Amino acid sequence: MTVVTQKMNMIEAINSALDNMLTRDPDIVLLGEDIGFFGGVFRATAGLQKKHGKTRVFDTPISECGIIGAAVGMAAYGLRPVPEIQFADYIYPGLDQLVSEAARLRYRSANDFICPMTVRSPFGGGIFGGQTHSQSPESLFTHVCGIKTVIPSNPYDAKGLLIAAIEDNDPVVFFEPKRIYNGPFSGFYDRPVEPWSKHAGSDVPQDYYRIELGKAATVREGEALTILTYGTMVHVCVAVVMETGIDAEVIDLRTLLPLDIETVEASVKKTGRCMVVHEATRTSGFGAELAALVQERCFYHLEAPVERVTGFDTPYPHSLEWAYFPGPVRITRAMQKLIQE
Amino acid sequence: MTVVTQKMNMIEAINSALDNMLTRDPDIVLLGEDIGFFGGVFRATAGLQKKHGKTRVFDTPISECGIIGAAVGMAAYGLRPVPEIQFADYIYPGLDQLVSEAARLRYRSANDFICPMTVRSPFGGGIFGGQTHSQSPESLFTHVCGIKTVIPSNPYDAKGLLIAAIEDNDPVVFFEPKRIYNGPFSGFYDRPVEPWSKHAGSDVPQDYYRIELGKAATVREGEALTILTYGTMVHVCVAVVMETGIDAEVIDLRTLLPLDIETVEASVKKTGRCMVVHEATRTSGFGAELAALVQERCFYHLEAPVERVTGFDTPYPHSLEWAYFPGPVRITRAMQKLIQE
Amino acid sequence: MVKTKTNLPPLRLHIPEPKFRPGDEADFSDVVVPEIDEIARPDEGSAPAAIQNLAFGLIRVLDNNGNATGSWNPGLEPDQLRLMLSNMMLTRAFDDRMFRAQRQGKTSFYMKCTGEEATSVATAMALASDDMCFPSYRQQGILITRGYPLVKMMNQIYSNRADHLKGRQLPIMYSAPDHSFFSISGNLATQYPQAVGWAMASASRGDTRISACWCGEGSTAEGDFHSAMTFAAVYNTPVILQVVNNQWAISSFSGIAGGERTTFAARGLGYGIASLRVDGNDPLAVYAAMRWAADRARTNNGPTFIEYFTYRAEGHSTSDDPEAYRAAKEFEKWPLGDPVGRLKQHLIRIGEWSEEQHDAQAAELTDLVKKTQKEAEANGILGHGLHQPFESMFDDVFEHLPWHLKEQVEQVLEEQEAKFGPDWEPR
Amino acid sequence: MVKTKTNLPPLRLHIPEPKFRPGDEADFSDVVVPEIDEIARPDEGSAPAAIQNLAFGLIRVLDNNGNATGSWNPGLEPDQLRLMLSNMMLTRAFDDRMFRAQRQGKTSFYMKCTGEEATSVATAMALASDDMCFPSYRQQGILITRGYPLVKMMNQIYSNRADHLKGRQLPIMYSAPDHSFFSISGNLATQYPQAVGWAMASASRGDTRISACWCGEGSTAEGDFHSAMTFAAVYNTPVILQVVNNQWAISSFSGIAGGERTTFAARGLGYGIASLRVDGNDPLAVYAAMRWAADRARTNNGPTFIEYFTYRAEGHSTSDDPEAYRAAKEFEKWPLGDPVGRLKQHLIRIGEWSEEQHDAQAAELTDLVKKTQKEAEANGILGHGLHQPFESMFDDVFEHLPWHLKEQVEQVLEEQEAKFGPDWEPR
Ligand SMILES: Cc1ncc(C[n+]2csc(CCOP(=O)(O)OP(=O)(O)O)c2C)c(N)n1
Ligand SMILES: Cc1ncc(C[n+]2csc(CCOP(=O)(O)OP(=O)(O)O)c2C)c(N)n1
Ligand SMILES: [Mg+2]
Ligand SMILES: [Mg+2]
Repeated sequence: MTVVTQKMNMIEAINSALDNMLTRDPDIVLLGEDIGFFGGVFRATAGLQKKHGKTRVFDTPISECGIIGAAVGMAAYGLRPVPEIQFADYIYPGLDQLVSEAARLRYRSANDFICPMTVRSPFGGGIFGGQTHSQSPESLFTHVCGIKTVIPSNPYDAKGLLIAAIEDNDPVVFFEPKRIYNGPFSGFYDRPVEPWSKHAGSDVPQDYYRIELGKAATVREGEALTILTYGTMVHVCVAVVMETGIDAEVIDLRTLLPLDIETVEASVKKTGRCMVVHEATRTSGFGAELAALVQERCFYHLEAPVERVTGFDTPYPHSLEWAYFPGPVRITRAMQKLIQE
Repeated sequence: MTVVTQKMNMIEAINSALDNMLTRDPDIVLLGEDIGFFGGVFRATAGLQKKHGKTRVFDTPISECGIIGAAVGMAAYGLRPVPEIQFADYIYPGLDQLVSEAARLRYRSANDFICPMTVRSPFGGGIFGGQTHSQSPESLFTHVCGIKTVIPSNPYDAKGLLIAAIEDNDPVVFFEPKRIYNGPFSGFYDRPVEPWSKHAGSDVPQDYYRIELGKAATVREGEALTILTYGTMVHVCVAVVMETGIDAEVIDLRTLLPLDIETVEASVKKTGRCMVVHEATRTSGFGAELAALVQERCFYHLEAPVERVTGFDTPYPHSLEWAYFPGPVRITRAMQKLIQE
Repeated sequence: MVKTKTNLPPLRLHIPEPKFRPGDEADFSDVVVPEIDEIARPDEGSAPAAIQNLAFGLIRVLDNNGNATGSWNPGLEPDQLRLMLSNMMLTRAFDDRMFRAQRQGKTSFYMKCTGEEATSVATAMALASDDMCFPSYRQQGILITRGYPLVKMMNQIYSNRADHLKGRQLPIMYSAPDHSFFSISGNLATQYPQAVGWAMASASRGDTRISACWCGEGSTAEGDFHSAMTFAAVYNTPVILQVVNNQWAISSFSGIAGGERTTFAARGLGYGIASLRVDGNDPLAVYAAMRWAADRARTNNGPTFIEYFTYRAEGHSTSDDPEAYRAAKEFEKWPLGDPVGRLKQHLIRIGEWSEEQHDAQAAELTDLVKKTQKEAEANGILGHGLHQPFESMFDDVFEHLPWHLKEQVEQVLEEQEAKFGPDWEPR
Repeated sequence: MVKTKTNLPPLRLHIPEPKFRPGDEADFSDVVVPEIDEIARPDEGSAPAAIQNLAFGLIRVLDNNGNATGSWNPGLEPDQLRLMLSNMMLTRAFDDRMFRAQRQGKTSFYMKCTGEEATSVATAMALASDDMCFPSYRQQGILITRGYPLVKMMNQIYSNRADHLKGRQLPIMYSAPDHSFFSISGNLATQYPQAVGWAMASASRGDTRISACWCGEGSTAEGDFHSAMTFAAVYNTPVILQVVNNQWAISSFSGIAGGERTTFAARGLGYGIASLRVDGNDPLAVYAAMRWAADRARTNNGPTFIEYFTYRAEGHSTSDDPEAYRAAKEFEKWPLGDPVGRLKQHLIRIGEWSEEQHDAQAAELTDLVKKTQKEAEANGILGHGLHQPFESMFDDVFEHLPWHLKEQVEQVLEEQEAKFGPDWEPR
């Protein structure tokens, strides 16, 4: 069977995943603020209400608690809701329904009720969104047992992972790095913007396909050190590696929980050095868990401590966005330190 | 000046701190579910409404969002509210007000408005409370910049730290390990319960005193390894150390954020081995941050990977509570592994 | 801008306080009990705006002498009335026994619904058996009415090896999908938006099943309550949202939840939802209100909000001591009586029941509960060994065990072996 | 249990839909505009239950011809009226200019309040200058009315080196404690319980200052709204809770927030809070309602809830394109006109204003804004170098820098040096 692909940016790929799934599975319902007629503030659901009908793709009141709470009830009925939270920064009012309800339902009812729901939400900074349109709260969800956390870094993965997330029988938080919705981002914010079309990840099959959750992708092989990262930072890391010529292995985790520990371990044991890169604030970010795991499991292979390259422990500032962002300078310095030790 | 002390359990010490502070500072207000006439479901505020009046110690509607949101407004007015969240498991409906508002207010207003509020909440398991009366969500708060996280392990510390937290000009989350409200807990749940009166930490001054935030306490000196822990687990670790005779240094962190990194570093550099113990689920628990920090800063002193001894990555089960709890067996095995490596 | 006048009175903060505290003699003579049919039963399709007064009245059917009268009288057959009575009596007998079991150390926790039985038994009888219920923790009467095996309830309470929830949940946090009874949460009011979501799903599928949810008057303050009401109104959802106003939320009287200023039923008016206020201790009124609401929902006339005005006769739970915060014997003074007593009186009045039959039935139900208790205890009680296998703790966190949980299963088994010796075997 | 009848109609899910979409011709002839004084102004001390009808009416003062009539007429002096007009005009001129600045790439974001100026300007004029305001992001009119320096607003919008918020916040997220204006949050409705808490604090201290908060009709769905209403009711708090119903929440019409079933003002009735529905484009009605509410709060008569019925004339923000989801030119069809036009008409009508004066004032205000803009731009615009020192990013996370932030300050300075060379100096 020939697979028909099409150049897509991240938003188009997500839209395509949702469209395919709405077509295949009558149980799928999309709900969220402004996602209906308008198609979402980032256009991820554009055209879907018109095509699949108002009872399958609809606007909600501005209540993240209600959105996720209603979705839990829909899931209990037997549907597969895919709620959108307009910005990850606004997920907190719905957090109780997510962590105390969605994440616990299968466990507390011993499988009587399940919650196959995928919460989509744009996250991350780099768009001058200030502190309430830039947050990366992913690590909070990795601490909550019963939820999977998925973060794609390119259109191909976004579609395949989103389909797998929707088909998963457990709740998934699917964070979409909004900085790269329309093009990959090298982190060199003063250079011209690249479109997705020049990136291999923009060749996206029009039809259904899945990328298994819990599998990382090695986006660049290397010997000098291992970089563990995800989302926007994958592109920044690759760009810095190209720029510096340091022979780093770059691993795009794609799923934070459950983590692809095998790929991580094998790489770090090979290179003996490990760096973790994320945009979220440092303290108790997911980098902490990664550093802890790597030193637990690869201790005798490590030539240097695991380095964390992260956002600072401050809110995401508006005008000093690039000073906050873990960009090329921060990454380069950390790489140099790591290989010198 | 002679300090008059009195034998107090943890609840009495907390009550005494609140009483002292209500007396000293007219800006202090206590609010929460059932804390007024009744004095709180754990009796932490017993007698305080009667003594200090209904407008200073009062019951609230069952709305954690309202409790914390109103407290933010009170703080903006110039008061120092001390809200109680009845169980840490129920803090999530108030999380947005805590992380997006209380924690951000000083920053976003560049010091125009501040939020000197102390959220008290009983946390942790070991009382057959099942999954919604046993959680330890402290690591979530350590990821949120702008909040301090404090956890006492004995009556003396509880009072001194609570007073310092209330006097602090930033929001503090003060988690009280409910398992040890009425007596320290060795983790040997099948042995007779000890009362606080036999513990040195139960000699508590009747009057005002403070224990600076951000300072750990070395509760036992040792050479073989360093144990970093807090709350209930301090007692369990000490009991296991006594039982096994392993010469561990036990550090009670007391403040998780800001962490007393000096004490931690000095100890691990001395012993060369480090173990982190907490009751919270493992993945992305505060142990991850501690392990990451220790390996970053003490890498060349470490003889073995930092060990994490934690609750499992499941909800806190009701009947299998002791199989979940990171008790003596789990701690002993980890210590043995650590010193053998 | 207006200048603040300097001669203004100082502002005052009002802190609500119940009328009676320990040591006081409760006196409820100020509770207004309207005449039966003061507001006659409107058509189920009525516009919410046309029936706002129902939120301020009190729907009643049984008068003080046990006569069923007025337009809300559901006209149930004697058999149905007797079934209703026995379901309520069984609920009470069950509560008494399980409360005692907790006091005997056989489990960690229990919660009674004494005095409030009508709000779960009569409502469950008015619903279809496949309408989905999203209860709080005080609606054990639904399960009993729907014929859920008592022994399964007890196994759950004991967290024993037969507990189908694998000993994971606090006692009374039942889950019974086959009886259209949703898994109970410890977090208050979370079931409210879930019930709305379930009904939205049902409606979007052109199904005919509706949903119903319950919460206490104290829980109405949670944001989830508001989300649920908003969603129910916006999507004209076939859901029945109920508040059991039993006057107390642990130690806080209903004024702390906003009860001083208006009725809880009035909350519904703000959303344009049909809202009823019902004598919660009058089983026939409760039944009638639920039938009205269910018929309304089934015919696409949208949601109904119901307040049951009742009284929590006992402590909040086994962890509670109500004597510490309220006047003794308040329940005896409650002007709306006891639902069991009132239905019994009615049945006797219409010649379909007698004191003797009643006593005999009470004894029979107590026996049944005792017998069932023995059966359940054969499967173990909390903390006495006959629990679920240790590794069951890791099941159902996810559909499939990820690697980190597999490692933790190994670990817990090794620990148990270290603890109980090499001959130890996972049970 | 009742058996579900098998011949029941299938349930239906109702998804609200606005009457007009792009391509349609908007027609608001169904918007009911009651007569002036259909409901006369009651005493400020009235019991909420006695004045429920105010939540369903529409408080108006200015008629179609610009006459101020009826019992709500606040009887303002011409000077006050002219001040009100010029505050609204300045707000509009400011909005136009800053919107354009964003389009010119001088900053990242802007939000106008065109058409809604009365809801902030007239309310601010009716409050005392030290009453505390908890605004949403569309109440720039309060700052302008209270005389907050325009240049400070612009510095904030440009995140430049003179921005007293140190460039940290998204444009328009002002904070002005000296003008009793609370720091604006990006998270909707969070200011609601905070305003209640502030007023509770004021009341508990016997202070005389009250508080007021604003949110959009879309934001009323958040749980914070409900918490705030509950707390305000329970503690009889001196707070004024206001909803600016501008018909749209980004692309969602008011029906998605529950506006199809009842008025937003009705939300207040459920809590037993006095509730007013006001023509939000009638500056005198807005002023009168706020005065009524403020007097009520100041005399310990408790909270008031107010809905301003208005229309969002422009896009949600600079990030929005309203043509994608609503009919073009809806605002021109809005039956309640434009607040600036209506007040102007009134002033002319009473002989206190003229077209010439109006045009001259408009030009003058535009000039003022332009002049101020130059002044602000001298301090820098977003992304053009004249920002705050890098290390300022770490200030105010806490009162004092903890060790980990100190380390990060070092790091950021080293990074900047690595980036800009060794001669680089922190500015
Ligand atoms: C979110 C949350 N907050 C607090 C609690 C603790 N709590 C359990 S029951 C209860 C009182 C509930 O009162 P009400 O809603 O009136 O129900 P009732 O117990 O009277 O049936 C409280 C505060 C909880 N379970 N969940
Ligand atoms: C908690 C939260 N959820 C979502 C958003 C995104 N958002 C910003 S403005 C807005 C619409 C608000 O509409 P409304 O309350 O009517 O105010 P208006 O913009 O009309 O003044 C939304 C959904 C947010 N800022 N905060
Ligand atoms: Mg109650
Ligand atoms: Mg709006």
